[in-house]
Amino acid sequence: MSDATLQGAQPRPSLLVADPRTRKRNAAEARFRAYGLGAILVSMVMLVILLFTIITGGIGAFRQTYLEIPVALDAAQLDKNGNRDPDDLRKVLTLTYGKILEQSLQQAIADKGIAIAELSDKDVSNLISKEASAQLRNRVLADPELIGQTVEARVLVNGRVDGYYKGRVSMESAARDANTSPAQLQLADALKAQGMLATQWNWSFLTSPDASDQRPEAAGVGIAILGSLYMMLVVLVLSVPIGVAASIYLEEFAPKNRWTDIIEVNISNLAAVPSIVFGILGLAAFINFGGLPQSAPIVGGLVLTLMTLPTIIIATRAALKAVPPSIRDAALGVGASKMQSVFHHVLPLAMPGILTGTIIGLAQALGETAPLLLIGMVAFVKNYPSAPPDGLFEPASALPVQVYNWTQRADPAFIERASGAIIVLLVFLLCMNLLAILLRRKFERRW
Amino acid sequence: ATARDQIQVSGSSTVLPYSTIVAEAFGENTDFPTPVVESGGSSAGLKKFCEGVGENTIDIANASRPIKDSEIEACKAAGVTEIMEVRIGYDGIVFASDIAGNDFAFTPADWFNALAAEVVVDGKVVPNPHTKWSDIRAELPDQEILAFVPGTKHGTREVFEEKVIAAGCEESGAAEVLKAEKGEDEGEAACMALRTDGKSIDIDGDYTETLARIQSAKNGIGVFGLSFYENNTDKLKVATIAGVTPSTETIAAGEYPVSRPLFFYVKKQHIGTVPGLKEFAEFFVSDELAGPEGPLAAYGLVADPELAATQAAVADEATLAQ
Amino acid sequence: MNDMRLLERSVDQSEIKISARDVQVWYGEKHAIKDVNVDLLDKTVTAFIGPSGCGKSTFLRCLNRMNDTIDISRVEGKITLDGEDIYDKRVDPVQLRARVGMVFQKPNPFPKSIYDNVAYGPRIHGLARNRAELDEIVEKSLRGAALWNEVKDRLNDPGTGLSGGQQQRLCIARAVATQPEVLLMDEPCSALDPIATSQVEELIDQLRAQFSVVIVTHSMQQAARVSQKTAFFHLGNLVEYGNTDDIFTNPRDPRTESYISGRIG
Amino acid sequence: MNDMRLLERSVDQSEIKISARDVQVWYGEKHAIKDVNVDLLDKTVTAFIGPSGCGKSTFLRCLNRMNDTIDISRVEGKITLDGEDIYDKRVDPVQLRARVGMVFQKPNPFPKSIYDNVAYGPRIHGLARNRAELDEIVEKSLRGAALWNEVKDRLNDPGTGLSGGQQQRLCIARAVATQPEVLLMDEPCSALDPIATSQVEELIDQLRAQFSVVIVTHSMQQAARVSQKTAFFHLGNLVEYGNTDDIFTNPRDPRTESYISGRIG
Amino acid sequence: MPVSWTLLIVLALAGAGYFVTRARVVALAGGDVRRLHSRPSYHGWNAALLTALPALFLIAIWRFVQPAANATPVAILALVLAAAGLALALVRNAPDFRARNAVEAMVKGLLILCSSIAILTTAGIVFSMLFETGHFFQKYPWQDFFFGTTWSPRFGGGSQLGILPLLWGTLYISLIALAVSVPIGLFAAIYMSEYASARLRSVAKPMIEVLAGIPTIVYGLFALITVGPMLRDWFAQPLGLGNSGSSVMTAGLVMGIMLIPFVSSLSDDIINAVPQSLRDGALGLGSTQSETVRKVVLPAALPGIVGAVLLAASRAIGETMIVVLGAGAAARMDLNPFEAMTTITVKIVSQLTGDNDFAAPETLVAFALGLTLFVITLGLNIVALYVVRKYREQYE
Ligand SMILES: Nc1ncnc2c1ncn2[C@@H]1O[C@H](COP(=O)(O)OP(=O)(O)OP(=O)(O)O)[C@@H](O)[C@H]1O
Ligand SMILES: Nc1ncnc2c1ncn2[C@@H]1O[C@H](COP(=O)(O)OP(=O)(O)OP(=O)(O)O)[C@@H](O)[C@H]1O
Ligand SMILES: [Mg+2]
Ligand SMILES: [Mg+2]
Ligand SMILES: O=P([O-])([O-])[O-]
Repeated sequence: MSDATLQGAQPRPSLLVADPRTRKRNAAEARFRAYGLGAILVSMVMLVILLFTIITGGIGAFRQTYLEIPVALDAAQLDKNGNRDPDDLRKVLTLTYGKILEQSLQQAIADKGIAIAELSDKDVSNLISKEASAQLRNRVLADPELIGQTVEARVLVNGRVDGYYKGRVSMESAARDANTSPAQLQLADALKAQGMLATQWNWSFLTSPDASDQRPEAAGVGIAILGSLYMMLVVLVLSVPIGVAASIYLEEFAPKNRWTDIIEVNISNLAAVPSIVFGILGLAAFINFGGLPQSAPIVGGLVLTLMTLPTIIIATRAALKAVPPSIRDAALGVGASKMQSVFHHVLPLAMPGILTGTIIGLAQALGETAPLLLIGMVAFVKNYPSAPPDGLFEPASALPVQVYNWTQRADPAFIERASGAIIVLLVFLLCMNLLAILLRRKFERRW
Repeated sequence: ATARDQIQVSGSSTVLPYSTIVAEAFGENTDFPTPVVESGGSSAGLKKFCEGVGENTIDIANASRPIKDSEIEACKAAGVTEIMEVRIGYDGIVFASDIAGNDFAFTPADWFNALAAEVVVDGKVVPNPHTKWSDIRAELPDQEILAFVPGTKHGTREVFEEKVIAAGCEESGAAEVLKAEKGEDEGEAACMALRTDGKSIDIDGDYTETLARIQSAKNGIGVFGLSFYENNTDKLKVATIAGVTPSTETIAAGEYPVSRPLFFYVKKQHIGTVPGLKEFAEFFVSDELAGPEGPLAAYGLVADPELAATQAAVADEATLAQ
Repeated sequence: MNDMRLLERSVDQSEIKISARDVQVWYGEKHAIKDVNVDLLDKTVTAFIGPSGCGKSTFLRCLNRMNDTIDISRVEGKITLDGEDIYDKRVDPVQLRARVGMVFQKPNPFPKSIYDNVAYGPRIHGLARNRAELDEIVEKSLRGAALWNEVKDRLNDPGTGLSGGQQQRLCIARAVATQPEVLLMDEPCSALDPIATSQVEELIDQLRAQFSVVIVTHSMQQAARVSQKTAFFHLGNLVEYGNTDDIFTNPRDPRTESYISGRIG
Repeated sequence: MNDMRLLERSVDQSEIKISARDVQVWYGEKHAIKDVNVDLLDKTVTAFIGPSGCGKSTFLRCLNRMNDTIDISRVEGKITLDGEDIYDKRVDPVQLRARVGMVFQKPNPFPKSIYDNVAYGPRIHGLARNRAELDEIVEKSLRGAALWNEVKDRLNDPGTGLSGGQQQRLCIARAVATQPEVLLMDEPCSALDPIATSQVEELIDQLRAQFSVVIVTHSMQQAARVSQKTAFFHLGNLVEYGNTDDIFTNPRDPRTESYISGRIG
Repeated sequence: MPVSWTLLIVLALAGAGYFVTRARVVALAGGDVRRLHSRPSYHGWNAALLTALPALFLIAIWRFVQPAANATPVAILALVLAAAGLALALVRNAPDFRARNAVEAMVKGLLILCSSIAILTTAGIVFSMLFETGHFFQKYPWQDFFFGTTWSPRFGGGSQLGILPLLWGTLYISLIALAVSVPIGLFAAIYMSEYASARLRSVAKPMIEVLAGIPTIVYGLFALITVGPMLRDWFAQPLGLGNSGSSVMTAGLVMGIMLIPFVSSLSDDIINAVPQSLRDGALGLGSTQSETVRKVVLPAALPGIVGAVLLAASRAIGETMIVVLGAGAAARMDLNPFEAMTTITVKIVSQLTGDNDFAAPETLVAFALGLTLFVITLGLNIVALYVVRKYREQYE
């Protein structure tokens, strides 16, 4: 080689002073880095904003206002025959219990000497949640001996009054509100001053089932949590192994020909299929053809499995592709079979990608409503499903469904509950992904 | 899997709240399990309903419109031959705007002139030139026209088009001009065509979306169900139509013009196999629930003046004429 | 073309282990190995020499079908191991590779611990009945590859954290631990210092007692030291094959002579 | 400890290019380089020799701060280039590495075409004004690395599809194309045949006219052929540093002597 | 016989087969494991799989096809199959039996089965829509569907159901969403894998992934309540681009945020998997870190990154809630990004859950839309495959 190549060499610049070109490159470097940091910051800020709105909006769902009053269980109304015959007792409807609660509250107001101008009977009867009468009825049916006694009852108050203590309802808005009145709120304040009414931590939000539109205060996510749990069980058990197995076959074993190209394109295309179409498929394949029941977590789980598979497959294949061939060669060279080289060496190295696919796929599956719409899981379900495996075939709701339903309801109290359900959903998601996140950290390495 | 012991209901999202109120009360007051009530739209509900007979098909379809003949045919083809139709009451449709805004007293003609794609000005058909309500009628407030109307997926849209826009078209006399100009069919269609320049906004979501949109665009006027309005009277101000304020009473009395009937359909072949099915249907239309004093009315359902006839029909298990 | 088939004189002593007939290799369009015929003997060290890029690694990889893993490569001709065609459809390449081990040109340790690197082969082939036996195999292999002293205190450190030469010896130990019948070594000493090299050469000499070893090397001295047979490749052709002594003292082909005397590269 | 600071006699002829003072390197707990002091001269070829795993690559990587990329490694001491501390906070390692080029022990061509591999450096440093100039640099560098003839017809093929030795030469060409002032070469000829080796050695000799070259090698002969100075490392220590002739003919340290005569590895 | 009992018996047989064959083959080899072709556990697995797989398949198929039918004959058949499998395994149980190959062949069969689920799903989707699509085209001319520029379904008939405005909206919104998520996601991935400390990375990555788990309704409401009015008041109105509260831009931006983790997390894994030696090579030539990333690391990671972007694009195309609340429901073809538009997916959902007669073209159009979208995305994916093939840089 001639010396010509070397003639470009410049007089030695100092390392401490950057030449213009270096300065330009360093500026580009700094910009690039700043973009990266900016991107992370933007994502974080967005996350914080969204979480902030969710949490401020939903934290109220975990607190609820209760009223404690003595209830006189009037035998004349509850057991006309006086023989405590369970069959007769069952004929007494919740409406009657509602009246009893109203009378008891009127009595309590009179006893405590609470006097409020313009307080109507409707204000008094509406103060107590409609849920309370059902609870009281169940209590009496369980123990008919209570009839005739005066018992202490802890009952929910209606959503507006509850909202008053959470800042959602004010005296001004109450004046315009057909479902409450300033007088009712004053009554609540008076009861609160007497220590009968208090806003407390509300476990029942996590354990009770949904409630109808007239009882936002009683609605909970119990069944939705169970339903989501069941579905996620199905998804986890099916989609991760199937997805990983499919990726392994396609990436490591399948001959590279037009046929596998078709499969490859097909799978990425499945990712682009709107989720509701998976609902159409689920309805056709699992319910109409397969004969599985409506509204059942098993069907939801299967549909969500099909929906998550492409995500997991795409992530897994990309991760498998990224493992350097020399590692496969090394294993084959000592007489490992292809299968062994994949399962012993390639798969562990592809683990982070697989776990990421799982995390993202499950996040998607957990939050999806549209496909559930068609297989009957967007539903009002009041009875708890039993434990798996039978419970998988019984009607249940799901967390995103609960959110979707509640955001559509007329009573604004449901909005708070929807946000509360979103908090539960996110906590659920984090718990579910925690293991994956930890595992991923363990498997991450450079080579 | 074991035999199904709970009733499966599916269909209209308009009927959904009433259905859940009844289902909940049914579960509380009887020994039957609480029925499972799905939403998903009248059409989807009926489609599932007509999928066939058997354990993994639904028992009841809610609908915010009567079942169509073609659907009955499809049902029959799949073996669903005996369908009971139950009308539960009426859904009132109201116009409401932000509580802090102007008062509105509309006539259907106002709505036609505000939202139609083409209106008649000085006897000529022109693309809708109105930008403010006061352009239409001086008594209306000086406020930008901005309406949130149900999207074309909603049955409410059909009612809105027929009972408000088309009625307004007739009332204002525009119908004659349009029909004269475009012919009978075209003219009728033109009567119901809404403008697409952003003054009339379709809402494919539900009423909560409409409410949210009004709260972020305070000069908007939205179309709501009566029950939704009644739950949000602190945020919304309702407009009168032809001087009548909407309420369950005025609608039941036939004074307020914009309403539609609500139904549910029972698969009679399931009575006897699905426990409590008939009891549920009867419970639904009982006076305690669907009557004017019942919880459904309290929630905003316009009670059916002919409820007694419906009760009798349910008791008799009367099916639709084939 | 390059017919180096039977060198009858030597075959009586040690039998043929691998025999290649009319082997051709293509990488896509590129014709990398041209019509090679050669018999590799048992209990013998054969050296492949030749300028860089002449096809030594390629041919080596044919012998245990490692070329199967390169999509674009295509092998023609017939190669037999103990008389059996290794490209026969019924042949299980896995078993073949267990019998014909390989040390690659670029050291490629697994991203696992040093111990696991060496123990991997014995584990999958079930060469050890228990942990103690496995430990023994690992130690023996690492000693053979002259690495034991350097790593005995850090057997659980990752193999990828070793120096270049250490990685190379680790890969030798890994291949030896599987106890193959034929060991293909692609420049196994390229990153080793003279002492380590001589220890590895010693290992090769020991292995020869039982097995057959093929070694690719650029060092004529090394070829002369360790091998009994030498094959000289040039531009994809097997130019000359014979007893190492003959090749180095008395090459028959002018190209071989030029290479040995340092004139063509 | 290993003070090889100023070899006063030679410093008058050529000035000090790189000087290392009390350099220590740890990999986590492992103390890989121990207190090394050395001055590398300009326009000189320095050979690093020593048994495998003694820290040659590690020390080499300190000289252009490539060790920065290994998380667990920690460097102490002071290294200057033309009198400037390269570990100074104000120093831009990028600029440093442009001036102190490197050929790695394991060939690591980019998964790009051969041409793009070589053109990479000139492109990012703006060494060519136009395509023709770039072509020229690429050709010259490849010629210098004795690879041109083999690849001139396949410049657009991926560099990863080359043979081991070809990849090594590609990496040399790539490093040379950037025109660094100091070139660190970690066993650049390990996979090369004698002819290619001698061509690369010739290149190194040419480079010496203007620059300073450090070469790690296991071949004593090569060290003797190309270098003017030799440093002998052992177990992380710089045992001896001096004129190549002196070291090989008259080593002062017994360890050096043992190594040269092939007794320790 | 109940299914669960059959299952248990089959599994017990398989377990027994595993241990028996494993022990027997060792005994046959005289205790010298090396005389075996395959490790003893492979012999065991061979027996276990042979016993369990056919029986389990039978049970699964029968459960799916005929859940209500009488169980006993099938259960007996399953047990017979299991016994036959076990017998076969025992017959073959010899030292030179290639158990590993047999097991691997079975495993490979399972792998193939798993991959064919993707194909089955596709077939299922196509079939479940093809029929209804056919019905739709019987009732509505295909020319008007594919080339119509107006979308206005009506109840009384006379609907115009042109797909073009929906397609336009879909592309427009997805494009904006990708324009947001790809740069942010990619930069975030690069920062996490190349610059960030291990601590920051281990925190930031799962945090960003939470964005993918927030239900879309939250994003939708965020778009409707916060972003929409903001864009309208700060951009659209001052620029004279209309005063719509919902717009393509709103939906696109918000959707973009949701998609960030799809790009960032997957890309981060792939970038992280690029061998360090390549980075060293580039740094050693004096590249800055960003040059190394742009010129060496990213090209090597390209296939994975394209996969991540495609996944994000797929989600964008399939999203409903954000579009409904952010972009509105109006089908419109407009260049102005501050106008309300809508997407194919939204209309699939709304027509499917709407109030039309379920046999009316207004409802059936959902299926035609779904199938068309399927074909369009298929085309896009094919293009992507070829692009990746062309620019892929395979390391090593
Ligand atoms: N990344 C690393 N992590 C941990 N230890 C390392 C790492 N790299 C090298 N070492 C250790 O540091 C010591 C010196 O290694 P180095 O690579 O510098 O040796 P070398 O002299 O270049 O040897 P060779 O001639 O084999 O390449 C060795 O003991 C090696 O095991
Ligand atoms: N994967 C590949 N794709 C395309 N060509 C290749 C590939 N591997 C090797 N070649 C080419 O085939 C020829 C022979 O390569 P091979 O690796 O066998 O050479 P070698 O004799 O081992 O050389 P070295 O001593 O440099 O390792 C070379 O020209 C090389 O460029
Ligand atoms: Mg080679
Ligand atoms: Mg080294
Ligand atoms: O859900 P709907 O059918 O009542 O619109």
